[in-house]
Amino acid sequence: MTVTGFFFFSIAAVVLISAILVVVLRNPVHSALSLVLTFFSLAGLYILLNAQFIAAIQVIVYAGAIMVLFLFVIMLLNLDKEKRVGEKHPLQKAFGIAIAVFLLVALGSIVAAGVLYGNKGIHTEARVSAIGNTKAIAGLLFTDWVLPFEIASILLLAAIVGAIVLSKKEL
Amino acid sequence: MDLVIPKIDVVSLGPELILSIAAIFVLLVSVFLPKGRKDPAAYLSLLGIFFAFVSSIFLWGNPRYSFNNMILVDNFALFFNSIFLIAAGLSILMSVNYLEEQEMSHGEFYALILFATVGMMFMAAGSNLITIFLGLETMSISIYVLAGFFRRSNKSNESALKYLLLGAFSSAFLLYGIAMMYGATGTTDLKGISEYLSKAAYLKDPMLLAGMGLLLVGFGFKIASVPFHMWTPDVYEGAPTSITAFMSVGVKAAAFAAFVRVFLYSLWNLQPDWNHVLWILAVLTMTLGNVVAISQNNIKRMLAYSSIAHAGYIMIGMVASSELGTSGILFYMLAYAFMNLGAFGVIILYGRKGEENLDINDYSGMGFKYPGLALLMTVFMFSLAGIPPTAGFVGKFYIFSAAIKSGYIWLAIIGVMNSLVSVYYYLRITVMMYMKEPVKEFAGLKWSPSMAIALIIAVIGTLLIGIFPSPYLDLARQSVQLFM
Amino acid sequence: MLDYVWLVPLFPIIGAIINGIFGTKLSKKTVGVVACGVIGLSFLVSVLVFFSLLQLPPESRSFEKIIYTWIAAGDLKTTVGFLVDPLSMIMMLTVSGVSFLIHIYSVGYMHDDEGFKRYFTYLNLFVFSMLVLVCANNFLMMFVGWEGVGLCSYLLIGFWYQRKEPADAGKKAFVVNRIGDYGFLLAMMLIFVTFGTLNFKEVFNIAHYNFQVGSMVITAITLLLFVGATGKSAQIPLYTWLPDAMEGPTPVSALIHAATMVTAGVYMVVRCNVLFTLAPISLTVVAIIGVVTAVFTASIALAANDIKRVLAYSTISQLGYMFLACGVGAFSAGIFHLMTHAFFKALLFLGAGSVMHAMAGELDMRKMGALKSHMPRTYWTFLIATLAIAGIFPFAGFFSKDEILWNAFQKNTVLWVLGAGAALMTAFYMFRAVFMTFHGESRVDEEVAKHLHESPSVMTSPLVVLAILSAIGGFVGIPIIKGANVFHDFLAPVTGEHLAGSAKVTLTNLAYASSTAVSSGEAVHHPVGLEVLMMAISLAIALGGLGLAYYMYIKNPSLPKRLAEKFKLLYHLICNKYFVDEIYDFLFVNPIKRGSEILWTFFDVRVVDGMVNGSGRFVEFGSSVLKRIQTGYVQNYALSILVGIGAIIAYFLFM
Amino acid sequence: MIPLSYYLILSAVLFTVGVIGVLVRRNAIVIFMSIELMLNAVNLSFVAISKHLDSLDGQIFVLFVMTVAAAEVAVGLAIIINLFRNKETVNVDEINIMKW
Repeated sequence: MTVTGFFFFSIAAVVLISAILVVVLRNPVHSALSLVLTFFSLAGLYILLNAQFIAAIQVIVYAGAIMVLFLFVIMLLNLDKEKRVGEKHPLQKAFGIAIAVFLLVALGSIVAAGVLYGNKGIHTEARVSAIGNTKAIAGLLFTDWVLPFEIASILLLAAIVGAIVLSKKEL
Repeated sequence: MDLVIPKIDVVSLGPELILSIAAIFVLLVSVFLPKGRKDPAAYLSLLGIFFAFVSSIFLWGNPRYSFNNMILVDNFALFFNSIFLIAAGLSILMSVNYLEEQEMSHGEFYALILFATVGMMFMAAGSNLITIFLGLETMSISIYVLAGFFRRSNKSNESALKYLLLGAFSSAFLLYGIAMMYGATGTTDLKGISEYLSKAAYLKDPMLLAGMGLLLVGFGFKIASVPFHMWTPDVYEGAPTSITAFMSVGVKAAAFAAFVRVFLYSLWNLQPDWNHVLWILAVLTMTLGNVVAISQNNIKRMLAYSSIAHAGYIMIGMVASSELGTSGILFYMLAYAFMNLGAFGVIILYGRKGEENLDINDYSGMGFKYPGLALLMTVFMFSLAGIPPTAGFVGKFYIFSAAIKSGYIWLAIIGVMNSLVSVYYYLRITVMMYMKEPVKEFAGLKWSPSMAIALIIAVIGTLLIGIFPSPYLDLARQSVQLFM
Repeated sequence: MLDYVWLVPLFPIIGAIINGIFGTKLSKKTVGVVACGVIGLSFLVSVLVFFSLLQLPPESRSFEKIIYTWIAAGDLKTTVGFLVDPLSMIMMLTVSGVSFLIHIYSVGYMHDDEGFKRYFTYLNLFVFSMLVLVCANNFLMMFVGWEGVGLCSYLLIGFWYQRKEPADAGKKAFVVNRIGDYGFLLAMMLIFVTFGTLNFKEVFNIAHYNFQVGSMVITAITLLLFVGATGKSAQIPLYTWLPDAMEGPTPVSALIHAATMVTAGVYMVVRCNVLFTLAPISLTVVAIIGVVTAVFTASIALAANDIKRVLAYSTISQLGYMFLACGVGAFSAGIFHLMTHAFFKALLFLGAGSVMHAMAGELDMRKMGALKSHMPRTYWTFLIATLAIAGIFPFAGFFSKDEILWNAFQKNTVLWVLGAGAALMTAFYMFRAVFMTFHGESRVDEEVAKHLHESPSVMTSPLVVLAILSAIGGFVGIPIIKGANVFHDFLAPVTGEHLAGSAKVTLTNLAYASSTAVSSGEAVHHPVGLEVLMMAISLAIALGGLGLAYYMYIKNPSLPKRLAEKFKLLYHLICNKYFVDEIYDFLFVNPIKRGSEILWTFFDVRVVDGMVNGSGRFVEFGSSVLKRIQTGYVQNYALSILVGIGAIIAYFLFM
Repeated sequence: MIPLSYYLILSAVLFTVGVIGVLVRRNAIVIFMSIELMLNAVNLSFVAISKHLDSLDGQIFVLFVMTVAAAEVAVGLAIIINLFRNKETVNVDEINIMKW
């Protein structure tokens, strides 16, 4: 096993285990913390994939901002553990997991081939590393993708307004 | 590295820019307005909508790609723009008094409607899956907030939460679909995908097909197609009524715009594959919507199921996969905008804070007490049911003819059967209004100028499109010439 | 004047708008004047249009007035336009004329009803829709009228919505008519696909030149159209709504459920005669359904005691006759009967309404009797109508019914036998109604008897006019004598039948001529003597029915007594009286009564009603089950989405 | 060099874990976190595909997805807080006044 192989499998294991813990743990705070771990380890995978910029904002935005928000809300609401009693729809769980597993098998078999028929782009690894990952992304973002970038700004504005409208005590 | 800034064609973004600026203005201005009297914000929004409409008209007939093929401003997008603007404008007009009545008059409400409209416009004009996705999210996030805008109402909260959770859930699938599409074709550009597919030797790539399936799910959720429709009744029932109106028309139209553009243009080469699925979904959607609507007692919920059924009819136009069918979708959406907004307008006007009058039985005897309002409601119900000479009839006729023309006779037969079933519950309202004694006292209507204008526009639209449909059909046909 | 044909439907809608919007501010008198006035104007315009049409030579009596293009979808173009030809002309005159009379009558009849204004709004709206239906120049416009009349009928049946029965009856009419409409819509779609147009003239031209007799698609189209016709015209199996529809005000029954709307199906079949003649199978179906309905419902009418129900079943039966005429290719005879039927059936209903008016709403004939002296005008007009419907020479019904039977006879003897049987029953039950209502001993409640009175003249004068029409209306279609069958000749360009006595073949006639070359060839050359004989037979049948009714309902009450006395003197066998009675009951009354009761209770109530209500209940049940899926739990909804995704992915991967 | 399929399978598994979380957990916030898990799974696919197609577009999408996720979280948590203020619960089983 190569060094990258070792890193991949160990990080993948952490990703999976922490992701499963998010779903399994009954205390929401624990779930949130596991989710933070998942995000961190995903950032590791991004580095393995030569996506340093993405890895960085994964840590900053996801693990940093978004998860803090989650934790903050959980603390604010002072939530207890989920109660185990009073299963209202027992079939839901069994049936849901069955279909999810079916979906996993289906999607897994699709991607397992690992062949992409799509057209290759121009940003080969050599070229990107020559420019630098962040600079290359920035270049694209402010030329070809400038419009989506602007739409994202409207989206954020709407979200800010919305969040304030909903959570402010008195408007 | 050289930065080559692509051609920035600000003019092509005219409507979106105007609306965004108007939204920001509304936010700023409403800060300075006295509490509870925020209607100037509404009129400012209407002004923005008006100018956006004008700029849409100026862009008509001159299709252009801009921003490195991120958007395509063609007649198709502009036709949908006008539907969104009608929906937004009428919803705002209906909201002014409604919000004051509910003590919820805030400028942000109107700003969010405008933001949502901007998102819809990007969905209709987007020629890249990412643009469409971002437009969809802009729209959805604004709508999540608007659905929960009545913060103290449990129903409104619940509606927002359900919409948010399911919307985010389905967005994840849509996104997964985009990822697979990207993997399978190497691009997210609609034109690029289409070019790839027309050259590709191997169209049975499972990743491509799965990606397409997941895109179908994402759009199917927004148009409320069975089995992705479950959110619709609950969210429609709980949301503020004017937002329900806006959602049922705007969101549906935007989702259809993107759906049509992606599937009928970009994925045209896979048409034989998706067509069968869509056929089945259309039948399920129509039938379930109509059948369940029969046993509803809450009028908003009934109209929610009816909107599911209408999504089914419109999907027939997609299955037909022809110019006639596609222009039928556009025309139907336009007709649906007027009649459905009108119906919700009547519902708003007939309610009161603390006495919403949403039960169908509350409508009994309305024909005697408020003949004018009852007449309006009758027109809208007839149109929704597809009874001539209203807009709904022409729309249905057009779509069913398109299906037959393309050889989907059975689909048309099922559609006709469904529309016959639907008459039952639409007419139930009319029967209540004219053939039942009133069951309870009602304090009286509070007509306001803005509501009156909204209802008059809606009823004129419904009748005009029904009686003189030709100009609108022409517009719809001109809008789809890019396709096929 | 032909250019102004659009005025004909315009006036009634103006009336409806005035009364609908300003009705609450107007006095009853003004409402009545407006409502009657607009229909009168409409009738006047129809008459003027009629005379302008007559000025044209017979071959070119077909005029299209296009107002504007309504729906243009690809190569489909549908106009809002009117077609004036002999067929639509006759319908226009009949509809506006009879409507006018019934409007006048209604002013008297509905005078004390608080829904007076609402009533006239609906009624004007109905006339508008009906005129659109008959004047339309394409299927879509016709469908607009078709839906419109259905809607008004529904509104008017449920007019007295405070009571439960009318509301239920309205609902039933609505549901049943939907089934028929479904057929019409499908036919329309098929026509559009096949011909690429919905314009009558274009469709018929293409059909005539490009399609063979017996073509599958034409057969399908015509059968679907006929499904539509059975719904609207209350034929088996969709007839059950009509008897229930009698819950509406009586003038409505007269106008909508006897004279005009229910004949829309017949009109539609005749309008599409070019298509029907290309489809012999459909024609056979039409004929069989028509004659079976005629016999079946006539037998039900034998035992009914509610005077409006007798008339309702009789209407269905007469409509069956009209379809029989269409089915044997005698389209003009069908329309002829439609017209005369409009006169005498409207008259019968209005007469019944007049009786009800006098009897404080009583409908049961067993509680009537001997009303003749109390209401002479009603009696005499009712009698004339009865003579007409029974087919007694020289009243209108004789000519039209005879023409149908004669045509049926030429086509198939079995059809004739059944038709004649129905004629016998018709004569019987109609005279039974007359005798039970106006003759014999009075069985009227004492309380009611005090107030017996003739109706006011605003009600009786329409009766008189209709009576005159019922008496002499038949003379426009005198058979045998060359050139005297004016009606037939007038319609010939549309129906494609031979002008009486001439070998002139019109364009649309070709297909018909080729399909029925043998029979129509015979028709021309049949000896006149046979036709006269047949006329005599049908007259005899009618008189037979009359006599039987007379025997049973006038003579019978005294007959047993006298017989008994005779038998006592000769054989002292009192019991023989019972014996006679029993045989009489056993052989005659009971089988008919039982039979028709069984038919009514079993077939009508269980099977047909059961099907209609059952399907409604099935949908409602399904609805209440399906809505339970919507549990309110957001995770169930997510699961539903996931199920959909799983199915779609599976489909794409494994198909 | 790790094959593409490893990443994609990992992504599919992660996505499924998220789906299961949405279906079985009852705390609205945890459901929401599961949805974030799904989005992250998609991001992983994007980045992996992007690398194998020699195109940076995939990474840019990830950027947008993160923006959207952040916006959704902000609004979503606001809605949940609001709901909690009214009903004192974030358990989705208790949030079903509207049904049928």
